Amino acid sequence: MNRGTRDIWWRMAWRNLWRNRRRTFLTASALSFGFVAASLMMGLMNGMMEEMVSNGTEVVTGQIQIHAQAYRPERSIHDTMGGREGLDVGALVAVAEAQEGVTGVAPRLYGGGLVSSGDETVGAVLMGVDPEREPRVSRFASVFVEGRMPGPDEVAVGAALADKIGIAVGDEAVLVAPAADGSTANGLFTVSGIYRLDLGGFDDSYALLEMGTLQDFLVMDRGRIHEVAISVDRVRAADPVAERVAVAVAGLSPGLVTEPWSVFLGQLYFVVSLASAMNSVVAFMIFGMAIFGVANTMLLATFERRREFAVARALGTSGVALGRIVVYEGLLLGVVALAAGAALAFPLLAHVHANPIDLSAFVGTYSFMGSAIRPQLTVEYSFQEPLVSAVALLGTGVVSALLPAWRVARLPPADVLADR
Amino acid sequence: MKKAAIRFILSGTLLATGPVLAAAPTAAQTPSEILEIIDDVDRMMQGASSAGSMRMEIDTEHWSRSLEMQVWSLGTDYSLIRVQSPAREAGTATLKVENEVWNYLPRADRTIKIPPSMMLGSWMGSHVTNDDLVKESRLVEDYDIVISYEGDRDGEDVWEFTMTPRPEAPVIWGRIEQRIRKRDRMPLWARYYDDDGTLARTMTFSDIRTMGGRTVPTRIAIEPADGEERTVITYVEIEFDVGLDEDFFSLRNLRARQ
Amino acid sequence: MNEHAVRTEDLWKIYPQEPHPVEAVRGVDLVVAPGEFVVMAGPSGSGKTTVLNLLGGLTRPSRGKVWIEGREISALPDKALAKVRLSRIGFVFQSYNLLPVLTALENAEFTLLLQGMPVAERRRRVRRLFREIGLEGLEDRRPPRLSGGEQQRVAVARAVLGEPALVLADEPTANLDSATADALLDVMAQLNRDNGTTFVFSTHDPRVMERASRLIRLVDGRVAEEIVSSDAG
Amino acid sequence: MIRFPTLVWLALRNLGRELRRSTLTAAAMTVGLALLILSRTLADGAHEDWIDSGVRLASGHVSFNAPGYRDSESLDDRLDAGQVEASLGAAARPPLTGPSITTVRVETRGLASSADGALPALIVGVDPASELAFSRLGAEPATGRYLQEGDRLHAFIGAGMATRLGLRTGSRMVLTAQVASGDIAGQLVRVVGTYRTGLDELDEALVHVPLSVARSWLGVEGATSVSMVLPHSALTDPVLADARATLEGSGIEVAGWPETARELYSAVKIDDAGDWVFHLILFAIVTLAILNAVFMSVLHRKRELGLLRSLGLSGAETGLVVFVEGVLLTVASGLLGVALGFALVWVFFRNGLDLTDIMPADITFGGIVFNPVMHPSIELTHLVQSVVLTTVIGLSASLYPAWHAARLDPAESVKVE
Repeated sequence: MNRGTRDIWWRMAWRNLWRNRRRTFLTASALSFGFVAASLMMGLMNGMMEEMVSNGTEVVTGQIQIHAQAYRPERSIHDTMGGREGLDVGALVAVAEAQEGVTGVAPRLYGGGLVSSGDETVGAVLMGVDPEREPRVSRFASVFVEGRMPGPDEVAVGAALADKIGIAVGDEAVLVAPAADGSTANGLFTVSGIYRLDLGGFDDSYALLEMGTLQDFLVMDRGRIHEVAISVDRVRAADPVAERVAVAVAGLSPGLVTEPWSVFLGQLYFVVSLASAMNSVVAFMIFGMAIFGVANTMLLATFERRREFAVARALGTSGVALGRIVVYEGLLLGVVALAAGAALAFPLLAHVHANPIDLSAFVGTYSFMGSAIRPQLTVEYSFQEPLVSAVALLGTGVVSALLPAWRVARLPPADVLADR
Repeated sequence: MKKAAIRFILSGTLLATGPVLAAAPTAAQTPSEILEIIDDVDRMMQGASSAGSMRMEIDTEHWSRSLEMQVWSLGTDYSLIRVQSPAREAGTATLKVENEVWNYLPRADRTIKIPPSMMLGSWMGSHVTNDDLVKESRLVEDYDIVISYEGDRDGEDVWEFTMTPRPEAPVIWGRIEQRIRKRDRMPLWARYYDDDGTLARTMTFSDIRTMGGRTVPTRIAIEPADGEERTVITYVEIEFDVGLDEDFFSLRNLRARQ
Repeated sequence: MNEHAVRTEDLWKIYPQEPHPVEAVRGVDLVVAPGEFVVMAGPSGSGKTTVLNLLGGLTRPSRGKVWIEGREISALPDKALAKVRLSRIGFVFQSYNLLPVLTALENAEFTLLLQGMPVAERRRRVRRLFREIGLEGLEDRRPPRLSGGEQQRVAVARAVLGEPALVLADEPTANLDSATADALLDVMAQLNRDNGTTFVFSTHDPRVMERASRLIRLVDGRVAEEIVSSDAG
Repeated sequence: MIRFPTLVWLALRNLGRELRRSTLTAAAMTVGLALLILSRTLADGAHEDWIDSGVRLASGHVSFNAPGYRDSESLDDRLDAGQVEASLGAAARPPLTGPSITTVRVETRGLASSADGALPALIVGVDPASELAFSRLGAEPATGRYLQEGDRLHAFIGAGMATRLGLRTGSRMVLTAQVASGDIAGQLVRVVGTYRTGLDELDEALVHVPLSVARSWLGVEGATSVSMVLPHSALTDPVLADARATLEGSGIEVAGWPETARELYSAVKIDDAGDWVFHLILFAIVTLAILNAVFMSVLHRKRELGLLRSLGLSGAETGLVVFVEGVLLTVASGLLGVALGFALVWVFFRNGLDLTDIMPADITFGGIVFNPVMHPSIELTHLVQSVVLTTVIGLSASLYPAWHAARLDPAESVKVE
């Protein structure tokens, strides 16, 4: 068939669509609504997931982490990056920061010890941070209820820990820890601030020190760190950035492992994947329902026009060609509905994005898999879900047209013309 | 894992008593012969005070170091240990009073009480935990002891005791074996087995000499069965019956006495 | 090369229907030579439309055979049959049956389009024919905005533009007033003369019968009478 | 005014004549309602599952504690023997009787140690029989068996702890904790069996020992908590209210699971909200489908409806015929939908919706183990809501077409086509 013939089928389908405007409007609006609903549902779901992933990765861990191969799972103080000699932290940070998509790089050092004040002593994780860089990866710096990040010879502690040992900003805290050389490190540190992440363990058993201070305390060289946490511009797309970082830092020291959050927060990743699967199910159900309505309309529309189809058959049009008109019609209906749906959905999504729906009234605060979640529904922009909805919508149009098309293709022309 | 060992170190009684048998008179199923040996030891121990100095050498996978310490003890309940060198840790001190352990931290000039959650942490980086310091597991109470061998070993007339925990004794070992030299009742080694009968730790006593007027093993090596690590404690000098009383083992002395 | 435009042999069409099957066509033998202008006449229910449908391959005979230009179409598969209709047969229906979503021009060129003719050639032919049959200027109108006569002329244009060997017209004048009907018949007669297109009509319109080169009268599905017009050739 | 039965008869005839369309429309509604029922029951089932498994490993649906215990989690804030009796009494009161499970626990934090090492532990002294039914931790031991009546120095521990401490069935372990007197005391126990929940924080920490052992070791006569698991979470509020009234002035604090398991409560609430949105959308789609179908049939039958008018029916009556059609369709497909929904529910109820193949094992979800086999739970109120909503939707979706039919111009309609 040449272009002209193809044209005429589309033209006929398109014109047929507008012969019964009310019907087309009704049907298209059902489909549009389905699209809006599916987009909104998925957007909300994505918003929730985004929130979860953000909370899961932006509070402390970052979206990418680099460790020495041997560091995990034991997290021994001795398994620093680059082994006992350590590495050039400045160079490592610079290389990581230079990668596309990286928004922050924070080196970290960990040690286990005691924090004590007065008669009270608790076990704690001593975390060495770069106060300049840390805020670009984690939230510690922004959640101080009092004071600030630690400077040299200072320590910042979580609110629950501060409560437990009765310590306030300006007080002195005793820190004791087994140092890297086997000695028992001990010292007095001024409390520079108290933070509250609202995240279980970090508020009751973490103490933050300036990197150099902790390295000295634990008798470790300046080149020795346990972890580099990296934040990226697009949280959900950390994997390719992680790959770039891995390649870039590989030359600096052997045995470095670079992992995105989908690896080191495997369960979170699973839940997010599960939610994506649920999105597809939702779309499937919504459009599955819509198929009934559209198929119904299409059946009726083709029944009304069966005489025309019979004439076309009589003139020598093949059944397949006629069926195709109906399928085109379904597709065009889908396109119209999609245009209307998109015109409705995108402003709506943008509105909810800008004005999240606050649920705190009836759920209170919410913490999920160790990450605090703001009790609000928001939507995240994403290409994938509207695309899935759009494809589902067009698919609905086509699938709905299949039965009517099949019937049209099998129309007995003489009987129809004879009204038999 | 290192419970029994520590009693020798902290109480100083190993110097007087030799074996692990700080006894209580309640033994039930242990043969009277052994109980007599234990009673002997017990009598020697009553009110025994000591003062001395020791060296602790620790070898681990990641580092090795050596500490010089002064030790005071009174019976099994009280002990005070102060680090003299290396300089970085000089003044660090540990006070044990019955079930509690305190540390003095010279840099911070503070004393802290070890919280329950940290009791299983290492003491001074050695293969000894804080919990070991307080664990007054009385072997006779917790274990049934039998003489599993008596006679000549490597030219010495020895007893070999096998201790199996009583059914309800709150101890982790499945079995402890100990060899004791008959002539002076000096321990030669103690071996600790887990529940499956696998050797978990060995304590070796050696360099048995007369020091401070008594015959004592002056070198104790503690070696976990897995790996190359070890802690070796060597007595440099020790005096007995130095006239300490309970007041000496105070928090004030922990931080002040140099 | 073919003596006959259309030939049938013992053509039967029986519609299965309770309680008694309807025998719409009962043993029709028919031969139409190329260029003939044949009219089938008969009362309602005499089987005229069914015979036309059988000739056009729109329905299959219950018994008997149909040849178009010597080719037996009653045995062809659907697809081939559609092709035959497209290239060799033109239809004109009683109720015009234009496709309402297409313009007059689009309706007329529909078969050419299906045949795959380039657009310029299609347009040229349609416009020429429209000029000839008085539809000039109505090309872009859709059927609802055309009069009955105009619609039927578009239908005739559609039927003949593909240059079929055979045009089947089922009561083409039934819905037209006399003047319009005459004009339409003139158009068809002219096409018959100029192009040698074979026409088979069904009708009970005397004006159509008058123009027949041969008149076949059907009664109860059988050929009752055949009259060959003296002035036709 | 023609008689109503005639209208119904007409409507029925119309539906029957347009069997295919009627079937399609009914199918849309039927499937919609069935999906709705299935989806709601699965969601309810999942929530009930979360709640059930969540509270069983925690403080039950309803728990009785001494004031301050829930914050301090200290042995100092415990129920004395009399208060335990009083709590048990309150738990056994009608309407609290029935298949609820009540368990008495003495709970403390301490250390679990073996020759291989030590781990912080949550040590719970339990009555084996009631605890087995309560927490179900011992229902399918990973190794060995659960605690039994008459067990003394036994412990049932997590597989994670067993691995970390090198323990097997029969292995000895020592539990160390601060006892009521303030001293630190050790307790020997032997491992009788292990469980695996998939929650690392539990599997490495939670230890069950016989209540008698915990009491004598910790020097406690009463308990730290008396907890109840109810047949259904919906009973929490009435039971809570009754228990509070009964125990007024006894110094016993009664709390429900929304307070004792806040995260779980939030998780259920938020998921519920999500479900509501989803169901509303599903309803809306069903509405549009029905509206569309009924309206189409009106448009299609303009001529016949016009004929009815010319035969003497009033506009209102014509509209009524259409409306009755909608009602009949709704009722029929509603019944079918409920039937199909229940059939689906029944299938899943028997077999469960097994997601094992598409999800990894041991997935934990907000502090509870995610059961890969989903079972529906039938909540009458939700079910009634679904049915009523669908009916309302069916009826209201028929209104516009009916109104449209009532306003048809008879002459105009007959002329069409």
